[in-house]
Amino acid sequence: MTQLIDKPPAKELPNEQLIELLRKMMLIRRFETKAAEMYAKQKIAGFLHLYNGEEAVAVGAISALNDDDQLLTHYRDHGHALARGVEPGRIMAELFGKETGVSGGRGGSMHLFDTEKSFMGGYAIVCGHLPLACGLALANQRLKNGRIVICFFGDGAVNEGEFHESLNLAAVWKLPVIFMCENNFYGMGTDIRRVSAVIEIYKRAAAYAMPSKQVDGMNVLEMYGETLKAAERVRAGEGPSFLEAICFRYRGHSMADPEAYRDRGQTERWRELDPIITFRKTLTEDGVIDEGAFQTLEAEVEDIVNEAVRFAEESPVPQLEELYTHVYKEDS
Amino acid sequence: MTQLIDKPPAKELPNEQLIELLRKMMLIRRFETKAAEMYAKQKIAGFLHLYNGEEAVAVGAISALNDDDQLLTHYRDHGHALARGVEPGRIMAELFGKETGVSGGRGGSMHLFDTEKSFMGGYAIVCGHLPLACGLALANQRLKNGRIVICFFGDGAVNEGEFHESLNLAAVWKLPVIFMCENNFYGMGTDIRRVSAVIEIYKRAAAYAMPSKQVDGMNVLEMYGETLKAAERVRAGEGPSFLEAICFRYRGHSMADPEAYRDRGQTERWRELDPIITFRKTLTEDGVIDEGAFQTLEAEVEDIVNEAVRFAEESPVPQLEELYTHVYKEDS
Amino acid sequence: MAEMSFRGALRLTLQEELQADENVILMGEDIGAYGGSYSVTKGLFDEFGPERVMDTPISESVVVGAGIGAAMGGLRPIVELMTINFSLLALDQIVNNAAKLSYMSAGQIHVPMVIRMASGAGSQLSSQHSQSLEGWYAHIPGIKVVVPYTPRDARGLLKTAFNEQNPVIFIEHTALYARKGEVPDEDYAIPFGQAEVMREGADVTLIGYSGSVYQTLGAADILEEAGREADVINLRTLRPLDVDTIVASVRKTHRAVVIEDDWKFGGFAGEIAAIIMEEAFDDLDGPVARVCGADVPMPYAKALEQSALPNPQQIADAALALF
Amino acid sequence: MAEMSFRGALRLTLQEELQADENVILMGEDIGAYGGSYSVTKGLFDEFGPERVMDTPISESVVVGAGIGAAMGGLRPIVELMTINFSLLALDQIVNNAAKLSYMSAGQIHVPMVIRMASGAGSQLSSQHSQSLEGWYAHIPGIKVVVPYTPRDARGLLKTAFNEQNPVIFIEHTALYARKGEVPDEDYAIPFGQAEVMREGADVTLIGYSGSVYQTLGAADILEEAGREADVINLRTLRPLDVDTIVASVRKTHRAVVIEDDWKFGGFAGEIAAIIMEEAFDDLDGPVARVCGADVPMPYAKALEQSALPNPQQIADAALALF
Ligand SMILES: Cc1ncc(C[n+]2csc(CCOP(=O)(O)OP(=O)(O)O)c2C)c(N)n1
Ligand SMILES: Cc1ncc(C[n+]2csc(CCOP(=O)(O)OP(=O)(O)O)c2C)c(N)n1
Ligand SMILES: [Mg+2]
Ligand SMILES: [Mg+2]
Repeated sequence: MTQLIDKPPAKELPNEQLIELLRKMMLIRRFETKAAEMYAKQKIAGFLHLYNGEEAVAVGAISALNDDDQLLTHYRDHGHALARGVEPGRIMAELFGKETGVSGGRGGSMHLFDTEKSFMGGYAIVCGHLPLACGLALANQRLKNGRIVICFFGDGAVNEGEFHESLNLAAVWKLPVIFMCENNFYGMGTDIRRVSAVIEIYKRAAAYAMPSKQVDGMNVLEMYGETLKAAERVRAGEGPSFLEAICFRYRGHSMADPEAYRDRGQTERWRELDPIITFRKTLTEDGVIDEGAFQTLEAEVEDIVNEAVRFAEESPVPQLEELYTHVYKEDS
Repeated sequence: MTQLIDKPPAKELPNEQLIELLRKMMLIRRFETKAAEMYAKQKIAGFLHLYNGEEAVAVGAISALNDDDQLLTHYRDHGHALARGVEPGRIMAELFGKETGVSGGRGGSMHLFDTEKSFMGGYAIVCGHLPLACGLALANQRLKNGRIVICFFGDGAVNEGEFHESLNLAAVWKLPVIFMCENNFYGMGTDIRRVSAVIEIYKRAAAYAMPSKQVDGMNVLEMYGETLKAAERVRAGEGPSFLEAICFRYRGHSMADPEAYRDRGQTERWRELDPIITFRKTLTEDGVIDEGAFQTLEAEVEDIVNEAVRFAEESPVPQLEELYTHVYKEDS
Repeated sequence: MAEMSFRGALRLTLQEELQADENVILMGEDIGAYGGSYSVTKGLFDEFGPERVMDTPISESVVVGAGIGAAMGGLRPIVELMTINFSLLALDQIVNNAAKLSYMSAGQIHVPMVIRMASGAGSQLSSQHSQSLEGWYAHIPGIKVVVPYTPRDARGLLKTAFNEQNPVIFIEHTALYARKGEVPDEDYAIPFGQAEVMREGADVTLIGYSGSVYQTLGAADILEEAGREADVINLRTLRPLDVDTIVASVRKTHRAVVIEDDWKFGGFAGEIAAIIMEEAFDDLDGPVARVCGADVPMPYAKALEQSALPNPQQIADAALALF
Repeated sequence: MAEMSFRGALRLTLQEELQADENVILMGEDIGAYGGSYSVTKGLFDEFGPERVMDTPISESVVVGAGIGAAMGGLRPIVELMTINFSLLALDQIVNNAAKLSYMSAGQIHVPMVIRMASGAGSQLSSQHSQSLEGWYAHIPGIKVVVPYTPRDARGLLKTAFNEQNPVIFIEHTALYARKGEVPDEDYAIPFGQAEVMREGADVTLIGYSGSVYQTLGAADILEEAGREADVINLRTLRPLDVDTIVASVRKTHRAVVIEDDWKFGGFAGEIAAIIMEEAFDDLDGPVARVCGADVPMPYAKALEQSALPNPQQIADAALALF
């Protein structure tokens, strides 16, 4: 049955949970940086989209939800998977294309899946997963299982037709889903101002009479708190909610992107708001952690990530005989 | 070159133009009723969607535009074609599937085309023509030819993804296009309240920062006046405009629809607002027409429609040898 | 055996499944209050209410996508897409999500859903409403494609679709809805991948599916008059395809004609022809012939439309040309 | 003759056309400031500005639809759809508007536009980003489908596309972009419907297009070592298809193998095989063989992906099996 742990409001989070938020962000940052290294070493291929700079969005939002609330996201999905507690080793193994990867090496970076963790996948067709989020929410609504759905997507996805269709359907059917837009101001190399008639994305939810709000995506506590509030409304049956998290990706769109379309200075300015540095500062000022505790965390995530790489390295590749397995589910 | 006849505001319309508005509405009504008869006699086949009750929308809006402003509409397209001055005989011939039809008998009721009249077509994929309207408007903008585009569609079309994509693109590129939504409260048998999160459709344009307004679609002068204002803004380069015309179709969605989903009383109440009856009343009260003049108009449209049927009847069907003609334009 | 229309056979089966399992839901445009644009779901809205028979906005993509999500979440959605023409708007959901989720999640996710859609031409609906694109669906690994011809097929195959763990595209030719036929009284299901030989003959194999089986049977009559006996195969499903039945027949007759409403060039008939060649080359007395729709957007005018569709005489002529 | 990459040949041609006619516009996602996701349009934004090289929102359907409308209105739009995978979102516009407008308006409207898209697999992009659906486009009457292999093809066929009065789908295999080849210095255009025989041989006909010509040529090398000489045909366009060149070769060699990256079942290779059978049945010594992509959503893992794609050895083996 549903596990409905009460989540405390942001202000009442106990110290260990505050530290856990920091630790998760640090894990994501370290993981992503390591993934970039592994890409350079050609251990990882295909497209690789890193989450550096956006850690607070996934960690704050996902920590505010129950473990069995379903989560869907786009191709930039490592951060969400790690925030949900998917095993780092199995994520890295997926990037390496190994049989032990979360998707058996079939999906790769853009298609992490771990249904045991209610991590319902990373999707590579921009906006193509929003309709699925509606359907999962419909199932939860019917099955009355108390679960809600959170769906992450970017500012670029907002201009797809499916965004509109999904928000309308969710609103009409009062589906229990949170739409979480990660507004990092760019869809690949395109500045949002050049392609969106209304750049304050949360305002677009008004076209569906959906409650919506802009949130500071560089602030993990704000992400946590606002997601918690949205989740309460959604879980209470009041229908879908929309959140726009303002954030920034430090790296190029994918590893192939030389970022010719924007100047370094912009990224530097955002780095001053770095979610990990600022949250560490807050926790230090509030006496929750000290330098030693931080070093311990750093060592810990370093170990986890190194162990993930070792696991990935040592894992076997999929067997060629398995090429046709999973095209269909055989009748049971 | 572009013909830029100055259109007077609604209040200053000379009598002959007022009478012309009435005459066009009467022509559409008579034409549609005759088409229904011809359908019953199996002279017309396929789907037939009638415009009865909505005459003021097409006539008011289209009369406010220049003859070379391009017009696109959906499958319920006879009214728009007649309002634009497409020959009734060639429309009827199209419904009869004759070679002399506006689309050579290839298109049928849902696909009237008359490019000489800048009537750029009726389209049968709900919302599929909105993107084309954007493209035509883009061409006009680039060619600086002073032409604008008007695009008609229904309340049901608003929930398609292409609605969203088109409005956003038009707004971002400031395209010279008027989006004219005919809100007759039903998409086939589905009440707008059951499928649209926000039923005041004009409000949805706010998601694209697009000027928009609700208009009385039963009032031909209001349709004329508001379209004229929108056209002025659009022609001046201020970008797209949105109008929501409140109206009602008296008949079923198509000839196949028994209208089991709504009660007759609703239609009867709308009939009291009938655009032809009320406008005739206004013109009579204002001394613009008298009973005799009205009778003359009636006789006139009766003749036109009968002549249209005769023309259609007597026209030849397309030659079977022509089956492959027009699949491609041969290189010139 | 009861006589029943194709439409009635579908409706009865939907009704039974709605009764049997409360997780079965129907979703689609105008399937509820309106009764379905081809009346297949008529009465079900009244019987099961708006929570089970869900009218949707005109938003094909999210309707299919929500069906996929609902299936992932434990429901058994049956999505009606009104017609195959509109399914193009949902094709990304079908191709990139429904068909691939099992594979790309390495079997963690399954999508047990049925997507129903009307297909075919013949009633002067013109080019945007007259397509027969079932061959496209047959091309996609990860889904199954069902093309019933008789009311018995309709019921038996829909039953099987309900028991599938994979996404099923269920195609209903509009010309069949009103046609009647015998349907067994007892519970039965027709497995996917089993074609039906509708008529036996030693001289030539005629292969059709969905609506085109009708014209094919007509051709067999003409051939009989001409002294030639035809095996007429109703494929019933395109993916999986019953290659064994096709090949066994061709080994017997040495001649084959494939019939399809869809455009010939690049259509599914070419696949069948190619398979026959691969599997039974030495048994063939001549090339496998194809009688398909003309390669044109469908015209409205009646005579033009008719001339663009396969007819019995054409099929018979193609068969006779093989002798 | 200049040596030039496939990408460079495309870029040069786009640049020339932009220079030659101010009504030529480029539209697409990230083709401007970003330089194009495969760098084909790099530099054009700087040279021609945002009004000629238009970055669009991520809205495939309206981008293609606006291209159609712009063509109707007198511009010459070249729309880039980034990849064929995303083109599914615009398929309704292509199938129901671009391809049909001329016919359903009885020739009043034409849609002179080019839709460019990258296609193909091989760089571990997994299932949603690795499709080769050009066969689907080839199935649609009203459009033309271009599948260049060499840089020379790319430039010559794109030139022709610019002179077309009909919508053209222009497919660029991602594995080709960086490949170099000779491109004539003088102005030239390659007409649609003219395949190129890349290599001549009397023993077997190998038919490929787009990226797969590379593997096909590799197979011809293997065959040569085995003492068999192959005709290698690069189709260049799928619609129109150069049936004459294919058939002439098969009449000479009596054996044929069709190679395609796309899924085999229901794919375009079946059409080619069926046409060969129809046109040259008596010349065939055995069935036309097909070597195609495996019928699976494309896996990410390198070895799995490679095993799902046609390779030279497989093609050579299929050819040798015909002797
Ligand atoms: C339908 C579709 N169109 C285009 C692409 C190519 N593409 C991949 S990511 C991307 C940008 C998306 O930007 P955004 O939604 O803002 O997410 P971000 O990458 O910034 O996190 C594009 C255009 C795609 N994958 N799918
Ligand atoms: C993409 C698509 N989906 C569904 C249909 C079937 N259909 C035709 S008209 C219609 C209702 C449209 O309603 P609305 O836009 O309100 O226009 P109205 O008929 O009321 O004028 C539907 C669902 C279609 N033609 N195209
Ligand atoms: Mg972004
Ligand atoms: Mg309506």
